[in-house]
Amino acid sequence: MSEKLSNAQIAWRAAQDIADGAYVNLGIGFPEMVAQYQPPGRQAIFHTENGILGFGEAPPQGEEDWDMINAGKKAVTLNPGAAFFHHADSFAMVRGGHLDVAILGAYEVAENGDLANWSTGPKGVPAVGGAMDLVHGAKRVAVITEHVTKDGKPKLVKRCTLPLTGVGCVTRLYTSLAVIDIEGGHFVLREKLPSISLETLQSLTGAELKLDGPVADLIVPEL
Amino acid sequence: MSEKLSNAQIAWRAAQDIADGAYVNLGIGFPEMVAQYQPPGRQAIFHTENGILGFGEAPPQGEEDWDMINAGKKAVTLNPGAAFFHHADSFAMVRGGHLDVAILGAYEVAENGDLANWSTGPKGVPAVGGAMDLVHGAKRVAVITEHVTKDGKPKLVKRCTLPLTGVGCVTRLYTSLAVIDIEGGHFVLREKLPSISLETLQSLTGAELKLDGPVADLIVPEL
Amino acid sequence: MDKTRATLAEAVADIPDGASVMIGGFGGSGAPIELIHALIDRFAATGSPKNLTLINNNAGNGHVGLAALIEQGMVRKLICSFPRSADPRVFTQKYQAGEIELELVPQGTLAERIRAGGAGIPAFYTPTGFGTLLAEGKAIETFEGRSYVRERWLKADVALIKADVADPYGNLTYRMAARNFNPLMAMAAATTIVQARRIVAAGEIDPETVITPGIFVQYVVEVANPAQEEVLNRAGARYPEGEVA
Amino acid sequence: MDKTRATLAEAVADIPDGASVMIGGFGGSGAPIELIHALIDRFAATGSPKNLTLINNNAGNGHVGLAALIEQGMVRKLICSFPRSADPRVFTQKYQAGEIELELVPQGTLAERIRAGGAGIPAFYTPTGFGTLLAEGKAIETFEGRSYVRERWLKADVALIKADVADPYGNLTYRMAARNFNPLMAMAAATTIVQARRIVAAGEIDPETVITPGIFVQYVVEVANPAQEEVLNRAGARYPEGEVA
Repeated sequence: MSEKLSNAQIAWRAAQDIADGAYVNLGIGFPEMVAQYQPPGRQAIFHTENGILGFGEAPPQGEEDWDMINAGKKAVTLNPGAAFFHHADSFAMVRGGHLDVAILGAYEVAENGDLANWSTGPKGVPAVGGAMDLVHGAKRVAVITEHVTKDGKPKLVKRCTLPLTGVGCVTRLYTSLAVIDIEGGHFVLREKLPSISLETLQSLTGAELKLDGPVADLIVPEL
Repeated sequence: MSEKLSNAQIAWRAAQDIADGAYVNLGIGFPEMVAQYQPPGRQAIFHTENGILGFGEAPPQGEEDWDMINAGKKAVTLNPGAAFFHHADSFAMVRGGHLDVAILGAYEVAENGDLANWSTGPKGVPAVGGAMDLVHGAKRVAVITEHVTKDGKPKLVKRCTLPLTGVGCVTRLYTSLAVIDIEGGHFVLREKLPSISLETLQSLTGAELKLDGPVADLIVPEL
Repeated sequence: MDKTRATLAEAVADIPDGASVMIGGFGGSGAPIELIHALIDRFAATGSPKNLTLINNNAGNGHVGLAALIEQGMVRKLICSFPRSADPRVFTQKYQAGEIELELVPQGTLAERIRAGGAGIPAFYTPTGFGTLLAEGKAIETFEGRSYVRERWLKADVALIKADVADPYGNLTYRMAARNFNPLMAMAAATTIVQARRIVAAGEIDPETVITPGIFVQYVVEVANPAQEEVLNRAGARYPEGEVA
Repeated sequence: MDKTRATLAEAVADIPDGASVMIGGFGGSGAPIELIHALIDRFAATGSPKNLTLINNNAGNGHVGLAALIEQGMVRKLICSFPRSADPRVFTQKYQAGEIELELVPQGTLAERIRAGGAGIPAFYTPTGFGTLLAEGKAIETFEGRSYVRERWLKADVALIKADVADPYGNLTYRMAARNFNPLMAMAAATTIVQARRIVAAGEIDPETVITPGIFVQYVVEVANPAQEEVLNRAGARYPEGEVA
């Protein structure tokens, strides 16, 4: 597997599925990149767990206000039409189904939609944050991820082996090789890199890739 | 029974037990009178279910603002330090035990602290409002009431016969004849009009009046 | 992103027969009279929407607003805490004639059920109503020796909301105690329709003072000089105007 | 009625050993650093309070504020959602040494449990955590075919709150996203102690913009130029100053 998408390219692809005016929560870290690739003419409204709707880019260095941060504790700015609220209202938005999409990272995703992204096991200090709330709240829960681990093992699996974040919650995956929906307890392949064969992609995936229509080419700009 | 307190005098007596700075909810109607008789030097903060803390007297006629009303839908004014909030926050204050005292009217109060004050039976249109919340929320639930009904029947009874507002919730009664605590499932007489004998008072009361110390004279100014 | 709509008629055009409709307000304070009257106009013209389930604290007063909606025969069921008012005749007559169903809910429980609906909490426990007729048939649980009633969330297809200031994103402020149930209902409905006294540009509402963030709002219509129920009733108004039911 | 106190020391003087203490903030934003440091000063002088159970979203950062409280050995147990930060070493070492207990709670569940504590709701159901390790041992219930976890309210003896503006009645506003857990914790504690950047006369806070009504507040102390955790940490600060643990 020589060719794969960069993180920026995965983020770009995920951004293309976000409608104008959508309310979006991006997980800490890699998912935050999605905000940079909104298609021209579309503007999503970003939600952060700690009580801002409508935050914008990071301020220039030295101009941070540490009372205006996102869930990753990075300084942000406000877009016009922003609002502040407390944590219970913030998670009312999440749990109450008001977010259009949450885009999260993953350690493992299973074909039944189970997600593991908060704990790599009993070692170390466990930390969960808002991930368990987000996976059961947003209307659509998408994952962006490398297709395989650094060791080349599948991250898309039949059943998760790591502690779960949520049960049956993920509906779409944007990986470094493909776009895959989860439907009826199965991975359904929607798009793949033109340079990778279906067989190779299957061999890098821990559960069967179903087809229920044409598989589009996953074409992403240089970034 | 010739002598008894007027409603204003009952309200006055109840007002004497409200500490400076107490947070108070007064039921619709008769209990609202209590606000007029705060002792000099004391200022309670009045809560209304529809989302005001710190409201004051009625405005002059013609100067009402119908967006600034109390739970009885009467126009009010604001005192300095007032706040507006929505209904869920308002009843968080009630249910969460943040009010120091609620003073309510009653059809019947039983010696076990049960209160009936919302329904006179299956006839008519039932209406409950915030009474059922108030009786389980305030730190102290007091009742102000005539000692007997218009027909001369006891309102203080062994067990309520009307539909309950709350179970075991009332701790003090201010009646037209006496001040009575509810302790350990019994009426305990604290004060009575000097002109009424204990025997007469007992005959007007539907359950035993216990004594666990001296009974003070219930002395109230002309109002 | 622009949630503003030019007319009240446009804003209420899609509410179907049989819908559950939360209506903000406590008595006349915060009641979206013009949105309600637009719904009555639509019913007069098209026969829809009908068989509505309304959720409000009260049951209307006089012959305008909520009372007029009931008087027109558009309402199948009312969920409220206090179906009394200065002039409750419209509801009382329908109720006593068996033409409208009533679900009576303690006021704080009503507020909390709506908030739960908006917050994704399907059920919660409250001390309110324990041991009373209004807890009959409900699950009871004991925590730390005290008994509580289990209550379910309340959601609706539509909420009709009266705000003070709005922006095109649907951010809202309210006027004094007209706030009451409005922010909760905005959270709990699939489609939240707002009448605002003033619509300003995005960014003109201080983000610190937004009471309802726009995520809870779908449509906003400006009604610059909203009628107040108390004032209409003191003038003996009826809606539709001049009609005697 | 005047809830203001002249000094931080006076405001935190009555917190007993073994108390449960909610501390506002999300990371450094909204963290009441000066109140925390006053508590550390008291401990240094008197040996109390100790064996505290802290409730916060995080577990501290660097060697100031919450982290310093832990570093001084005053904390028996921490209830939080995310015990990681730029520099979480203080907590991590205590945790790995078995010197501090951790109750990990999903962030939205933590917020809702605290709100429930303040609102008199002893338990509620949430979809969050169903089927995960964090729901183990908890009651599960199905509503409309979906599974939910029952969660209990969370209350505390004391809340330490950082506000922006306060008045003598305890009405509070916050600064931007520093609001976070602060208004919820103010509701859920028996004694709520506030540090405010500015205390104004009663009536000077617009009643429309009050976020925490004074009914939830017991003491208010003015801290005109509060330290920000991120700034202290970038400067390598420790509390008590100069101390190397």
